[in-house]
Amino acid sequence: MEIAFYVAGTVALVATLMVITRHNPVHALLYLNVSLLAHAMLFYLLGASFAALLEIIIYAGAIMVLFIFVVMLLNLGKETAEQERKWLKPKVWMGPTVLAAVLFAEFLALVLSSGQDAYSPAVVSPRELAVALYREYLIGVELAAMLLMAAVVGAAHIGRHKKLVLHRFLREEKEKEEEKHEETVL
Amino acid sequence: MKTTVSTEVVVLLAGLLFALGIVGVIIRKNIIFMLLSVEIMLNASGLAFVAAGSRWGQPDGQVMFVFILAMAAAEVSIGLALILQIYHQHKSLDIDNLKEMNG
Amino acid sequence: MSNNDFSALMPLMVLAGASVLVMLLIVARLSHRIIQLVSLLLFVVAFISLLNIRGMLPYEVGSLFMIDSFGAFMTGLIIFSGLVVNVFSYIYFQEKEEGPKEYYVLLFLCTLGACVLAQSEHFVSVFLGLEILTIGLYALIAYLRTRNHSIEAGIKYLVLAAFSSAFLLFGMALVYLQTGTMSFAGMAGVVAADNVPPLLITGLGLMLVGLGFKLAVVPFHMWTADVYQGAPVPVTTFIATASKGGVVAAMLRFFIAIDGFRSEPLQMVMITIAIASMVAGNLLALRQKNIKRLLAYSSIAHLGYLLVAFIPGSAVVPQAVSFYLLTYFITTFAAFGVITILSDSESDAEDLDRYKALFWKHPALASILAVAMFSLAGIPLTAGFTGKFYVLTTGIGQGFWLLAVVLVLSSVVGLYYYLRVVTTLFAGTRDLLPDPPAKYPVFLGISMAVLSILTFVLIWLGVYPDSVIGVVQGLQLK
Amino acid sequence: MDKYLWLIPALPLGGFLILALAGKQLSRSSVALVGAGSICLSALVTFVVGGAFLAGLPANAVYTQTLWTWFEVDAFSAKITLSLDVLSLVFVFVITFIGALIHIYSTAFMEADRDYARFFASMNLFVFSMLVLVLADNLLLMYLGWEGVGLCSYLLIGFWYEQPSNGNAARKAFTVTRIGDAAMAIGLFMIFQQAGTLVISDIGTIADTIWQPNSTTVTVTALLLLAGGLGKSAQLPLQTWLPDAMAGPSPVSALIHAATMVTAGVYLVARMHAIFALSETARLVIAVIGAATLLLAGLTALTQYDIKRVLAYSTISQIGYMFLALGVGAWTAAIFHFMVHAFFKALLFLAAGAIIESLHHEHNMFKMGGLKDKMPVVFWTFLAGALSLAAVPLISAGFYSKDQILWYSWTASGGSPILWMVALSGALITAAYTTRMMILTFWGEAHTPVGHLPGRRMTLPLVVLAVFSILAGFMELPHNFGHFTLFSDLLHPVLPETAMRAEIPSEWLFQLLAALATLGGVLLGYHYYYQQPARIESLRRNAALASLHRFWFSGWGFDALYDRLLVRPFIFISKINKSDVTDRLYTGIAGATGEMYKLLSRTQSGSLRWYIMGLVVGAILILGIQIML
Amino acid sequence: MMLVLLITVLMVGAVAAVVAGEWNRHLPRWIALLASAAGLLLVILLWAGTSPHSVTDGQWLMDYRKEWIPSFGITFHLAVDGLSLLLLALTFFLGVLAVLCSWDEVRERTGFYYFNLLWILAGVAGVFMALDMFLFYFFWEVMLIPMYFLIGIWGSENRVYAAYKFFIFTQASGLLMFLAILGLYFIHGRDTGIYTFGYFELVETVIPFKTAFWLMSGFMIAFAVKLPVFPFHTWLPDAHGEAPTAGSLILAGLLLKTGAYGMLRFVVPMFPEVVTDVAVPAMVLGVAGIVYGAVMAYSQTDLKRLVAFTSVSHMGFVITGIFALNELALQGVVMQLVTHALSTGALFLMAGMIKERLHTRDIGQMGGLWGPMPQMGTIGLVFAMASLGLPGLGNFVAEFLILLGVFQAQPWITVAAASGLIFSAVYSLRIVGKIFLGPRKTMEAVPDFSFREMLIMAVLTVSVVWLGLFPQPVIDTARPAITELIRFMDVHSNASHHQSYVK
Repeated sequence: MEIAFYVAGTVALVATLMVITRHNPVHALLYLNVSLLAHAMLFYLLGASFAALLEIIIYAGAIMVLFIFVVMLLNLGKETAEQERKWLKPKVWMGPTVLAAVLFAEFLALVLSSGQDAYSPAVVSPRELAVALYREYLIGVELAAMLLMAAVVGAAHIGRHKKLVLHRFLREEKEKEEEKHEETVL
Repeated sequence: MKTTVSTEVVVLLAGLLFALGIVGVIIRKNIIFMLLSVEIMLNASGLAFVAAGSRWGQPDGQVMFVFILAMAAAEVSIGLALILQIYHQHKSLDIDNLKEMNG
Repeated sequence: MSNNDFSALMPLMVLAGASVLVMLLIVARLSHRIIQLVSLLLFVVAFISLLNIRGMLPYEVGSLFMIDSFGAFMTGLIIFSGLVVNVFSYIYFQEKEEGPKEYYVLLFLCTLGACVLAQSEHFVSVFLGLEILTIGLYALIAYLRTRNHSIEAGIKYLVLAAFSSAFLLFGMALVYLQTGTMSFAGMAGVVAADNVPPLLITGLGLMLVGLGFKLAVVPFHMWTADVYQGAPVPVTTFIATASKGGVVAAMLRFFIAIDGFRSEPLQMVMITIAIASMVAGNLLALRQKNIKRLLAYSSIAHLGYLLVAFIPGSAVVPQAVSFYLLTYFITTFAAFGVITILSDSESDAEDLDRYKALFWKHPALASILAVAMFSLAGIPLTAGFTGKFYVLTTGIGQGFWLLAVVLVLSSVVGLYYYLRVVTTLFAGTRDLLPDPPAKYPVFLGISMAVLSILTFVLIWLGVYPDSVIGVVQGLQLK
Repeated sequence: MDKYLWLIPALPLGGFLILALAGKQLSRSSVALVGAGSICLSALVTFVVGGAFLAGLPANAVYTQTLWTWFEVDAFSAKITLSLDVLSLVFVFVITFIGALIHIYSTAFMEADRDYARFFASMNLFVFSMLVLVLADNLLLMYLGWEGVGLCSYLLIGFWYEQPSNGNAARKAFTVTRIGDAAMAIGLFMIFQQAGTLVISDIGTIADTIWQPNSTTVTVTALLLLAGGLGKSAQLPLQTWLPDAMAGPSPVSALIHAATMVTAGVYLVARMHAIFALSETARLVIAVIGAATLLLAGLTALTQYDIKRVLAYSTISQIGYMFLALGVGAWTAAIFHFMVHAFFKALLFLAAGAIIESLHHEHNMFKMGGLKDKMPVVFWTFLAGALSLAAVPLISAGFYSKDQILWYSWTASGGSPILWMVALSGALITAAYTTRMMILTFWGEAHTPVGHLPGRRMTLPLVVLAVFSILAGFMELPHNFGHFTLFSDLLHPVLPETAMRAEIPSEWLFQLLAALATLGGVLLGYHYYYQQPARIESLRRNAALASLHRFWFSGWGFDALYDRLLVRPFIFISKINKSDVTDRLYTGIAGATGEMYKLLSRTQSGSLRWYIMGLVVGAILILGIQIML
Repeated sequence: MMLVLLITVLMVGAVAAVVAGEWNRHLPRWIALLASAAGLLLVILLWAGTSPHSVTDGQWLMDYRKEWIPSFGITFHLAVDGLSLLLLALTFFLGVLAVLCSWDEVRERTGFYYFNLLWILAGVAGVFMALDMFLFYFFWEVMLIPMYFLIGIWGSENRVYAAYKFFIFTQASGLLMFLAILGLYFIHGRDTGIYTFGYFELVETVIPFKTAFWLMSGFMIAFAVKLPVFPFHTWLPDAHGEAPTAGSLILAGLLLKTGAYGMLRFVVPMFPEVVTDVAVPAMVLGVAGIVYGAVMAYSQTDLKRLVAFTSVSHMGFVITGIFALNELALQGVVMQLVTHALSTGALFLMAGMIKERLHTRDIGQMGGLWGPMPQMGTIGLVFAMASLGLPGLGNFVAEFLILLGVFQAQPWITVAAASGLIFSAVYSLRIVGKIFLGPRKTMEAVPDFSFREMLIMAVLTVSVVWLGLFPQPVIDTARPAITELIRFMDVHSNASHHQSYVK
């Protein structure tokens, strides 16, 4: 079954590569979903079936939907794609890519020098996981709840729309713009 | 369904994904892409954890993955809220517009 | 979970419960004033509940938490930070924000996260603590969401923090892959062997990236100034103190557990980071005109100093670190407290030019700020000096002369900008800053009282630090 | 009577203190009374104490009186101790006696001056310092007096301070003499290091035991002391200050720059003869310097217009004689010449002062003339001084003292024909310029109308000094000429006999030659300035002679030389470095720090992308370090 | 207890002054006068109570010790020997004068002004008494901040720059000293197991030569900057030039002395071998300072800068004398410390008084002031003469002893140092010449000394003359400390010599 592993790995890599190179956010998101599915496959092959499940349901399902929702909400389509296209010149991505490559090379060097053996992944059943979660890591789960609460409160506050308090310099401009708008409407 | 996996390969795969994420964060102009790329990195870490858990046959790796998932969700929610605000104020999600503070 | 577990975790539970309680109060549409006072009370309760567990230290809760005297001390320090920040927050947010109430929920959660960090002895708790702290901070930094700077700081912090968290996680994963355990105690047994495998080293290195980001040490420091500037002043205070304190505590616990001091590459990395932080931090602040940014850069340098006490790995390290953090916290509170009080609804009091002649207008506030600056500069008679003294003795005691010399020389550079602030306070006769809002006499009174107490402690620690040193010397890591 | 010794310096000191603290409140007459009276009293005490001393000349020939211990550290001890022996008595006598006369003269001379009290305060302080100098029993106390007189000289040269040139002259005098003083101080250190004491009599006793004759140490020590003497006594190469010092009032020139202070060098060498006796080299240096100075200053005097400058150069020249005498070992001859010189030179200065004042502050001799009849008292007394200066044979004191020096310059053990030749030509030159001065001033046409004539308070001192200028010479008559040696006998307990060479030519011949030289000089002066003044003009048209004249007139170009060599470089260095070049180092460091700030703050660009890049680079560095280690 | 009182009286006075300044502008100066005068009285009592002749064994006259931070072996240890006593007397004496000379000069923010003034004095007094290295460093720094304020708030035009420069120079060097102190602390602790900052314990530490060299360098840099030794002097002209009169007085009179005191008290006894080894270079630096300071002084046109550079020159004598390491020179050094404080202090006071009258420090704009101000002229002359080392005034005794002592050690260096005698004449006379002599430049009415000014100057004049003629009491007071130092040096260098012989 190693072959499945390598295939899934390759798919994940290629899809990820596509994610970071797509100009259109929606395309990128779709590729990311592919990548996440490949991840789920990898998880499954590594014996973590529950994780694979979560990956699909929460990551690919919930979180990605959130992204798409925002993209749609803000109507980020062609404009963004255009902007990214203009931007993503070799001059721009060369440097960071080299940097990342160097980092990876170092990582490679370190990992290869450690001489790990191959192993057969042990299957960890959801049950085992649940036991661990609710016994050993119970406080962790509670803390995760606090974490989510922080996120909810925070997102609620930040995302809340209030009337925009503009700086006094900007206020005039805005008024002008509005006037203009009215003119065009009329 | 016995698979034999070389630890190195898994780690390197995760590392490669991680590196791709890094590249994505740096080269992208749109904040949404940056967030996406960060998600890739987190996912790569998750992969590493799951692999490590399976290497030792423990549930701990997956437990950590669950927490990572929670954290990613939390982060994305706040991040997207922020993005909405930014878009609201700047009418653009270009990260290069956000350079007001420097020096 | 036994009763003991409960009481040991009581401070954390109070903090967590407080956040929920405050949320309920918000739902009940209570006024900002009441919420503020209640949360103040809750902080006090948390602090008292911490005092309550003194007798049972050290105490291990599950595999996630180790509450020893060092952890308790750091927890106390963090809760105290939350308390002080809370005191300074009322006027500031009342002036600026229509919805100031959720702030308190987030403050409690952040404090909780930092406390978790201070007591954790497991990757999971470290990670969760860190993330609670960080997620809370995202929201807090961008709390004044209608301000461009606030939003900008928020997104910068968010992307960078998530980015660095990924590093931290990846590092943890590698460590876990190598050791097969995520608890520090378990790792201690595995790592004790003399040859440290490269994978572990790599993992530690990647973790350092994540932790270094949180500590804002060079070269992971670049966010600091922007975030300090963009965040509301009380939040900046919190970032400067509690969030760093928690990370330092966790890091120290981890390093002591795996005896990371003995690893030559790690030591080398830390020394490089320390030197770079001390030098770059002080240089960056040299001509900075924005006092919030200036303090940000100064914090980079101070974390560099802290590493000087951290690196030697001797038995006195926990004492030195906790003492230094104590002095640094108090100094930072004093400095940011003054800035908070002087901020108005339009903008924060961050432009240094506006501080001209403050001494002649508000001698008390200016004196406090001046004392704080002297303390940051490490001038005797202030806590900063004793703190630096402790750090230097720790470094030199183990023969780290290079670090000590760099510390001394870079703090000379530091002198220049601290003095610049002080000079500004005394320069000229113009007064550009508004009066502290007189609308809230009670809260202003409380703020001033707290500031005065802090200043007093600042000087007391500088003149007669022995009692506190005695306390600190009793601190132990299990 | 020795217990009253302290009164001699104390009286002038008292006068100084009264005048300095209360001078403004006192009336002019009381200022004069205090100022002159204190010195007169001091002179009186000198007569009494000195008389008693001479009458009952004790075996050890010294009166000492310890007032208090100045300071004692480790082995070093300096006491405020006065000691009187014959040598110091001679000096004390000259100082107080001539000082008293000059003070009396000054009460009239300075009458019109605004700062009457300041003048007398300074003069009294000077007399006090000078007395301390000569009465000091140890070298450190002597140094106190030594510097004290320097200070007073400074104050008095710059007395009329509003004129910038006066201030400059004063500064120059102080600075130049200070150069010598610094060397002398080093000499003191050497003496203390070797002898372990600075008490003069002790040094004298143990000198033989601690120093090898003619050893380098003793020569160096002697030369360092000598340097101090050269500065104070305006001898080559430190002579340049004295002519400028004439900026001070005439009584000052008379007292300080003729009679007393400038001879301090002579006193010092005579006082420390025990050291100088041990070093032939040092003595040779003294003699050569003396000879060179007397010749050089004499030739310069020949060219000056300003009457006081003529006298100043003549003073330098005459002190040159004294040094010559000291150098050849004729100790008493030097002191004798000092005393005689003090009388006639003080006289000449005071008379010149009287003339200058009468002629409305006209210093130029060429604008004087014809004063013989208009100011008879001044003329006659001036003539007496001039005779003595020119050393007119038989009738002038100067002849006796100078003749002795001429004689010893060949015959004393340190003497040589060359020195004698120089001294002899010096005598000729002296006579020539003295004649020139006399003729230009008193004969010929009057160029400037005479104002009021000097009063009795001014003429009386002139007369007294004139008498002494003529008669003092008879205290000591040449060996072949009565062999009356009252003065040297008196001094012999203190100063050693002059050692003579084995073969001594006939003394008569020398006296004859000396007399001829004097007369020749007088004739020269008479010829060129009285008989044929036109020939001077023709000489002056000769280009070579004219430039020689210019050269001599400028004091042999020493001022210009020092200006180029020392003063201007010093000023140049200090001016270019006004802002302190070492500060550049620190401003450089500060500047570099500032540059680094600029560089680093550029990394804080505000760009998130850039920050992330920083993070990645940090990760690369960490992993890199780990790979390397 | 008396020693603690000395410091507390100043500190209490300082706080009282700042409080009183809130409601009355003139009260602070009276409080300051009272506090400093009380301190002076205490010192005089102390001096009278312990006549130096009564101390035959041991140099210490008084001792106060209390635990301070026992966890680090830090004690609050004050003690006084003859040397400290002299410098303490000087501190309070100049303190009183400093208050008096600020009497009318400072009109704004008087409370805070006198607070700073007294606080500096407290720091200086502490430095002269502290016998715990930590405490010493503590006091060393305590005196900086108020001085910084004094210059930075009440100084003249370029005050901020000067204040920075002063602070950063002294603080930077002070920190290096602190490192050295810590090094010493650990070496001693490791050798003996007793971790302490106590002077008497640390002085006995045996340090390997190379380490000792570095540690000594740490100490020396701090003291050399404070003294100041060429080429660390460049802060001084700025600080002296810009400071208010009292600030210059205290800087020149006291703060510079702390450097010399530190060398005498700490550097020499703690590192005897190294000191012997570096004596010649140090003396050469001293001579360089003598000459360089003098040349610089000559070129200055700003009166206060000029006087400041004369300080550099005079302090060159001090370091030369210290490293001569014999009793003569050391006594001379002590004497120089005292007399320089008086003479240079007086010159600074005079500069301040002239500035009050003419509103300039440029000597190019002065001249001919003797006419309208004969009293100031006379006094000015006296102190110019003191500065050039005229016998009969205190400075002469000092310089003579130093040179005499140095000659025993290094004749050639003395020869070079003696050139200072000439240069000092050059610049001192320039001061007199430019200010008092020559034609008058300004026609402003310049009143002569007021009674208060006359009082200050008269006291200084009498002191400097007294020291010139009767210096023995000072010498006797300092003697036990100096002889002890010499004895200590001898013992240690013999020991080390012996050691190397054995090797």
